[in-house]
Amino acid sequence: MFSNFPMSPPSASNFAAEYDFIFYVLLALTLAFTALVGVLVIYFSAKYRKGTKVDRSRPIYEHLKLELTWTIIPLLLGLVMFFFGARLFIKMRTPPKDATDVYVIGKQWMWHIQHSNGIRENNSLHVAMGKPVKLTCISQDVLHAFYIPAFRQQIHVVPGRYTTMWFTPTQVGTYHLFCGMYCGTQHSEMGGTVVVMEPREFAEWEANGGQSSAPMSMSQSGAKLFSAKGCNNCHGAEDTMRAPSLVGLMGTTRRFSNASPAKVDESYLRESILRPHQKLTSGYEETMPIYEGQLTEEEIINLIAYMKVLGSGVPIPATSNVNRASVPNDSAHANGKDPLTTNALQAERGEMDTTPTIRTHNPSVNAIAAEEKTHK
Amino acid sequence: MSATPIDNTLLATGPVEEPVNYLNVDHSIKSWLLTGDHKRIAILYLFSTLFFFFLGSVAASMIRLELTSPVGMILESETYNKVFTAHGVIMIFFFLVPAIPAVLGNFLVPLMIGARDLAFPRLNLLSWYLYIIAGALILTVLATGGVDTGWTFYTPYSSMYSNSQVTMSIIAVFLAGFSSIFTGINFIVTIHKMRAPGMTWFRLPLFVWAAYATSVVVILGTPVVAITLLLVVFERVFHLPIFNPELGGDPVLFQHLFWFYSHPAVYIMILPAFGVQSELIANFSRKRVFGYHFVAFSTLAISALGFVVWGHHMFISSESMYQSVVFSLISFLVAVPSAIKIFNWTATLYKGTIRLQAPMLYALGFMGLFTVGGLTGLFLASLGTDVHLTNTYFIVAHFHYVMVGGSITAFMGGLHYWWPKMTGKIYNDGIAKVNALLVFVGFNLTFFPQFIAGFVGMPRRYHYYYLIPEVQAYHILSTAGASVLAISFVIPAVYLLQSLKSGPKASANPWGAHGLEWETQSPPITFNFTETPIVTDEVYDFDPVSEFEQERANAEMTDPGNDAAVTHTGEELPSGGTE
Amino acid sequence: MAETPLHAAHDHIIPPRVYVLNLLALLALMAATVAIAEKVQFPAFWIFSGTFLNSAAAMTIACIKAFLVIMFFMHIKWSTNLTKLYAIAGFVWLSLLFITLGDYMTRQYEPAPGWTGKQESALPRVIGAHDHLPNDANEANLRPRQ
Amino acid sequence: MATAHADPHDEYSPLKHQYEDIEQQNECYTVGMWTFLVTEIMFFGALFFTYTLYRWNYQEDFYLAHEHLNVTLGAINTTILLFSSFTMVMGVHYAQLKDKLKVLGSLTVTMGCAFAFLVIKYFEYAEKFRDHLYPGANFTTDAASLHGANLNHAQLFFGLYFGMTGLHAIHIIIGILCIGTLAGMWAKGNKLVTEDYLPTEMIGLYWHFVDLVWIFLFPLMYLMPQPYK
Ligand code: HEA
Ligand code: HEA
Ligand code: HEC
Ligand code: CUA
Ligand SMILES: [Cu+2]
Repeated sequence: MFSNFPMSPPSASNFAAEYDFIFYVLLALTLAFTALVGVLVIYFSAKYRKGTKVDRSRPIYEHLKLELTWTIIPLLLGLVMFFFGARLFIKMRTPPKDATDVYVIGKQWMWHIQHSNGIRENNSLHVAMGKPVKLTCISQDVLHAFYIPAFRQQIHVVPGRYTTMWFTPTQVGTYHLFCGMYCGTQHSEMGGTVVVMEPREFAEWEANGGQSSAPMSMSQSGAKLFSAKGCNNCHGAEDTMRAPSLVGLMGTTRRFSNASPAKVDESYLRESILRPHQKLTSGYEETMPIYEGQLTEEEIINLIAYMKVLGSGVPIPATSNVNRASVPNDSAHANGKDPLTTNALQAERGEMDTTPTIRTHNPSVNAIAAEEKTHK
Repeated sequence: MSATPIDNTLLATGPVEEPVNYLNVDHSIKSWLLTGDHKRIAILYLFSTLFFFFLGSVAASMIRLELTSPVGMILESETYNKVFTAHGVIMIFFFLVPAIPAVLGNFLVPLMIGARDLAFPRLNLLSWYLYIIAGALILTVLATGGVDTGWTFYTPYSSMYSNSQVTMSIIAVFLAGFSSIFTGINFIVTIHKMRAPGMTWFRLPLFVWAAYATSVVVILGTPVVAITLLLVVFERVFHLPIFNPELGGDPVLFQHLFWFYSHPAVYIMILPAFGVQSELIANFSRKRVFGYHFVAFSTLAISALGFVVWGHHMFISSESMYQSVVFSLISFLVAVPSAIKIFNWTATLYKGTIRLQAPMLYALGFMGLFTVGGLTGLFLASLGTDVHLTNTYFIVAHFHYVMVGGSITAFMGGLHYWWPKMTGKIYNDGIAKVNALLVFVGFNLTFFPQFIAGFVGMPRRYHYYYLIPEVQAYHILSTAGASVLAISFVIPAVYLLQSLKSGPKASANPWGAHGLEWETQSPPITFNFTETPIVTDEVYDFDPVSEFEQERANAEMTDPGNDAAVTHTGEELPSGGTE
Repeated sequence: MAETPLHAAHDHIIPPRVYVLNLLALLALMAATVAIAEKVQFPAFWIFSGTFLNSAAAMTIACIKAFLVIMFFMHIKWSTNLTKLYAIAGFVWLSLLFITLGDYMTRQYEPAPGWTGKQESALPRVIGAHDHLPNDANEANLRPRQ
Repeated sequence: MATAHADPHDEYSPLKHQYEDIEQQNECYTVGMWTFLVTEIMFFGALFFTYTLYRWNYQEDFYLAHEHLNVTLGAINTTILLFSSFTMVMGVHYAQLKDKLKVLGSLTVTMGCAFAFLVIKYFEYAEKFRDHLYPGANFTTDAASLHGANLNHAQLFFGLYFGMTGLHAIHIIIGILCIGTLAGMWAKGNKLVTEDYLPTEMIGLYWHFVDLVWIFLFPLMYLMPQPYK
C-alpha cells in the first residue's frame, strides 16, 4: 500500500543529500509556522468567541515590540534560508573542471544526446557512477527543460543559446528523465530514462558503441527509427484509412492519384519519405508529413533497409501513443524495468489506434524557413 | 464611527413599500447596460466574472478527470493542453484579476470613503465593456479550437510554433488588461480625491488601502504585459522577429517582460483578498485591526517590492546566476510584509468578541491556507530547492493554495459578508457555515497531495504521466478532492440565489459592523448617501468590552436578519466596565 | 453648483512667451543632437567607449527635451504635488525594468557560461562573439563541435 | 465643509454629479490623465527596453542597418511634432481665454502637422518596403544594401523600427481623432469644452505624450553613433 504513496524521489546525485536537508528544514519551518498560526487562530476563536466569559479588558491595538518581533524573526529566518538555497544553487551552477562533457539537443518531442566520443542516444542518458558529468544543452525549436528528479537537477533548454548543468551520480539505477518545460502537444511524452552504471559497466557500454550488446544491423536501426519517427503511427500491418501498409512494398508497382504508376525501388522509397506528396498513393490524401530536412541520410538509408525487409517476417514495431519517441535499446530493458508497460495498458483499453498527434514541425514556420533559405 | 446619522425611518417602514435603491430605481435593461453607477457595474462584473469562473472550473474538472489515469481518459494531448491553457487564462485574466477589485472594489470603494460614485463612471462602464469584448473573444477562441500555449504564452512556442488561436487569445488578454487598467485609474483618482470630509488616510478601511495598492500595481504592470503580448502578435502576424532565436532575438526576453507584470499580478490577485480579510477579521472579532499602520504599510511594501522579484520565475531559464541570487533575496524580503499581516490578524483575534459566522469561517480558513501557500512559495524562492521543484506539481499546489485557498476563499468570505449590502437580502448562515468547512476540506484534499506528487517529480502540464505512474494515487486523491470542492462551489450558488427570492430583508447594518458602507441603507441608493457623510472617528472603532455586555443583554443579535440589529451600531451600545 | 466659479485656483494662465521660448529651446536641442550625432565622435573616456558617450549625449539631450515638454507644455511646473508624483512615477518605475540588463551583462561571468564556441545567436553568453557566418541553426550552432 | 447636495447637477453643466465642485473635478481629470499616461509610459517603456537590449548586443549590425534610415526626414518629422506640440499648447492657452476662433485655429494646425508627419512617415515606410527591408520572408538577401550588416540582426532592427514607429503612428492617428472630435465640439460650441478648458488640456496632455515618445525614438533610431572596433 505504502508503495503507492511515494514520499520523495530517489536520491542519486551529489546534490540530493544537501538538497533534501534544505527541503526538510524548510518543511519543518513551514509546519512550525502553520501550526503556530493554526493553533493560535483556533485557540483565540474558541476562547474569545462571542458569548464566552473571559477577560477582554485592556485590549491592545498597537504593540511596537511585537510588530518588530514578527518582522525581524521571519526576516532572519528568510535570510538564513536564502543563504543555504543560494549556496546550493551556486554549486549546482559550477561544474568541476574534470567533468565529462555530454551534449543534449532538445527538439519536439525528444531528447537527442551525444557523448563526446560520438555515441548518440535518444531519450536516454547513460552515465557512470561517481563521475561528474556536464551537460551542454540547446534546443532546436522551442523551450524544453532537461529534468532529472532523482538528481534534483533541471535546466531549461533554450533555442539559440547553450545552457549547462552538471551532476555526479551517486547511485546505480535507472531514473526518470523528463521534459519539464511545456513544449507543445507531446510535452508529457518527451522523456525517458537516465541510467547510472558502475564505471566498469559503463566502459563496456562505451566500448560497444552505446549498446549493452553488439551494434545493430541497418534494418534493426531502421526498425527503431520507424517507431522513433512515428512512422508506425500511420503505417501498420494492413492498409488503414490513415495510410497504406508498407509490408512487402518493395518491388511492387504502385498507382498514384497524381502521377503515372511506378515500381517501388530504393529511390522511390526515399522520394516517398522526403517528398511524399509528389506521388500520392491512390486513395490517400496529403497527410503524411514531409520529412525533408528532418532525417539525416544515414537515417533514411536505415529506414529503407528496414522497409526492404518488411514483409519477410520482420515485425512492425508496436504502435502506441506511448513512448513512440524511442524504445530504449539497452539496460533499461535488462534491468527489468519495462518502459512500455503502459503500452500494454493502452492496448487493453483498445486505444492502439488513436489519432496520431505527431506534428514534426510547424508547417508555416518550416515554409518560411525554407523560403528564406532559397533566398540566401 | 459617528457619521451623519442615517435615516432609520426609511428602513423601518417594513413590507409596505420597498424604499428606492440602486437596484429598483429602474428595471429596464437599458438602465443596466448604460449605467454609470459603480454598484450596478459591480453587479454586472459579479455575474460576468462568475460566468468565467464557471467556465474555468469546467476546464479544471476536465483536467482532474483526465489525470486520474496515467494515460488519460477522454482527451487527446493536444486537447488537454488547450484545456489547461483555457483554465489558466480564464481563471487568471478573466476571473481572479477582476474578481475582487472589479466586483467588491467597485461596489465598496466609493461607499467606504463616502463618495457618491467613482471619479469616472463612464470609464468604469467602458472597462466593463472591454472586459465583455475580451470575454467574447476568449469564447470565440474556445469555439474555434482553443489555444495551447499555457497561460504564460512562452516564446518561441507561442510566437513561432503553436498552430492554435494564439493571436486572438492574446488580443483578448490585452483588452482584459486594459479593462483592469481603467478600473485601476478610477480607484486611484477616487481614493486620492474623493474621500468624504474627515476621511483621512489613516481612517481608511484597510480594504481601501488594498484597493489603492492593487490599482497602483495594475497601472504600472499591466501595460508591460500588454506590449509584450502585442509583440508576440506582431511576430505571428507581421513577422517582426523580436523573440525569434533564428534571427538573433531572445525568447527568454519574453519571460522577463512577462513576469515583470505577472509576478506583480499575483499580488493584484492577493492584495484585495488581504483587504477583505482585514475587514472580516476586524468586524467579526469586534475589534480594531491590530497594528493598523503596519498592515496598511505592509500592503504598500508588498506592491513595491513585488515589482523587483520577477526573476524568481526564471531561476533555471538561463537567467544569469548572479541575477537569480538577487531576485531570490528580494523574494524572501517580500515574504516579510505578508508575515506581518498574518500575525497582525492573528493578534486581532486576541481579546476580540468573535462571531463565527460564515464570512468569518472563510476568513479563518484563509489564514491557514494562505500561510501554507505562502510558505511553500519560499521553497520556490529558495534557489537550490526551486531547481527541482520548478515546473512540477509543487508549483501547481503552491499557487492554488495562494490563489484558491487565499484569494477565492477571501472572495467567498467577502461576497457573503457584503451580500446583504449588495442585494438587500439575508442568506441562510447555517448552510453557509457548513459549506465554508466543506470548501476547506475539499480544498486541502485537492491540492495537498499535489505537493507530494510535485516533490516526487511529477512535472506540470503533463497530460500523460505513464513515465511516472507511481504518483497516480495522489492524482486520484486530488480528483476526489476536486469533486468535493465542486460541490462546495455549487451549494453557495444555490443558497445565495435563493436568498434573492425568499431571503429575509437585510437591514442597513445586519452584522453590526463598522464602516461607512453600513451607514446607508441596504441596498444603497443610487448616489450612496443621502448627504455626504462627515467622518470624525477612527476606523473599526469597536469596544470589545461593551460588545460583550451588550451581547448578554441582547441575544437577538445572533440573527443577522433581525431588524433589531439595525440600531446596534457601536456608539449606541452602553459602554460597560470589565467583568 | 452654478455659483461655484468654474475657473477657480486651478488654471494659471501662462503667458504664451513661455511656450514660444520652450519651442525654440526644443528645436535648438534637436539641432544639437543631430549635429553631435553626425559630426562629433567622442573619444573614449575612462571606462566608457566613445560610442557609449555619443549615445549618452543623445539620450541626455532627449531627456532634457522630455523634461521641457513635461514641465512647460504639460504644465507640470504649475501642477499639484500629486500630479507631479504620478508624472514621475512612470519614469521611475520604468527604470526597474532595466534591472533585466543586469541579467544579460553578468552572464559572461558565470562559472559555466555555456558552450563557448562561435554562435550566431540570441544574446550569447559570450559577448562580442559575432562572426558573420550564415546562421544555419541546425548545422552551425546546434551540433557541438569537438 | 461638506456641502449637502444630493441634487445631480444640471445636465448641461460641465460639473458631473459625483463631484463636490469643479475644482475637485478638474483635479480628478488631471490626475486621471496622468495615471493613464503612466500606463502609456510603461507601455512604450517596455519597447524601449527591448530596443536597448538588442542594440547593446548587436551594436555594429544595428549601426549598419540604421544607415538606411533618412536622418533628414526624421529631423523634419521631429520639427513638425515639436511644432505641433506648441500649437496644441497654444490651443489650451486660448481655451483658457475662451477664444473660440483661435482655439480652432490652433487645433487645426496641430492636426495638419500630424497629417504631415504621417505623410512623411508613409514615404519613409514605402522606401523601406521597396528595398525589401520589411522583416519576414521577403527580407532582402543583399547584405551590401545594408552596408554589410548581418541580415538576421538587421531584420531584428527593422522589426523594432517598424514595431515602435508603427505603434507611435497609431498613437498619432488616435491623436488626430481626439483632436478632431475636440475641434468639432469647439466648433459647435459644446459647453463641455467651451466652459471648462480641462478637456482641451487633457487632449493636449495626450498629444504631448505622443511627442515625448518621438523625442526618444528619433535619436534612438536615426542617430546612432558608429561603434568603435
Ligand atoms: C495569489 C497569488 C500568489 C501569491 C500571493 C504568491 C506568493 C508568493 N510566491 Fe508564488 N506563484 C503564483 C501565485 C502566487 N504566489 C503563481 C500563479 C505561480 C506560478 C506561475 C506559473 O509558472 O504558472 C507562482 C510561482 C512562484 C514561484 C516560481 C516558481 C518557479 O516557476 O520556479 C516562486 C519562486 O520564488 C514563488 C514564490 C512566492 C513567494 C515567495 C510568495 C510570497 O509572497 C508569500 C509570502 C507569504 C508567506 C511567507 C506566508 C505568511 C508568513 C508567515 C506565516 C510567517 C513566516 C514567514 C517566514 C519565516 C518568512 N511563486
Ligand atoms: C484563480 C485561479 C485558479 C483557480 C480558481 C483554479 C482552480 C482549480 N484548478 Fe487550476 N490552475 C490555475 C489557476 C486556477 N485554478 C493556473 C493559472 C494554472 C496553470 C495553467 C497553466 O499551466 O498554464 C492551473 C493549473 C491547474 C492544474 C495543472 C494542470 C497541468 O499542469 O497539467 C490543475 C490540476 O489539477 C488544476 C486544478 C484545479 C482545480 C481542481 C481547481 C478547483 O479549485 C476548481 C474548483 C471548482 C470546481 C470544480 C467547479 C465548481 C462547480 C461549478 C461552477 C459547477 C460546474 C461543475 C462541473 C461541470 C463539474 N489547475
Ligand atoms: C501522418 C501519417 C503518416 C506518417 C507519420 C508517415 N506516413 Fe508514410 N504515408 C502516409 C500516407 C497517408 C501515405 C500515402 C500517400 C502518399 O503517398 O503520400 C504514405 C506513403 C508512404 C510511402 C509510400 C508508400 C506507397 O504506398 O507507395 C512510404 C515509403 C512511406 N509513407 C514511408 C514513411 C516513413 C518512412 C515514415 C516515417 C519516417 C512515414 N511514412 C510516416 C502517412 C504517414
Ligand atoms: Cu520538451 Cu516539454
Ligand atoms: Cu512570482
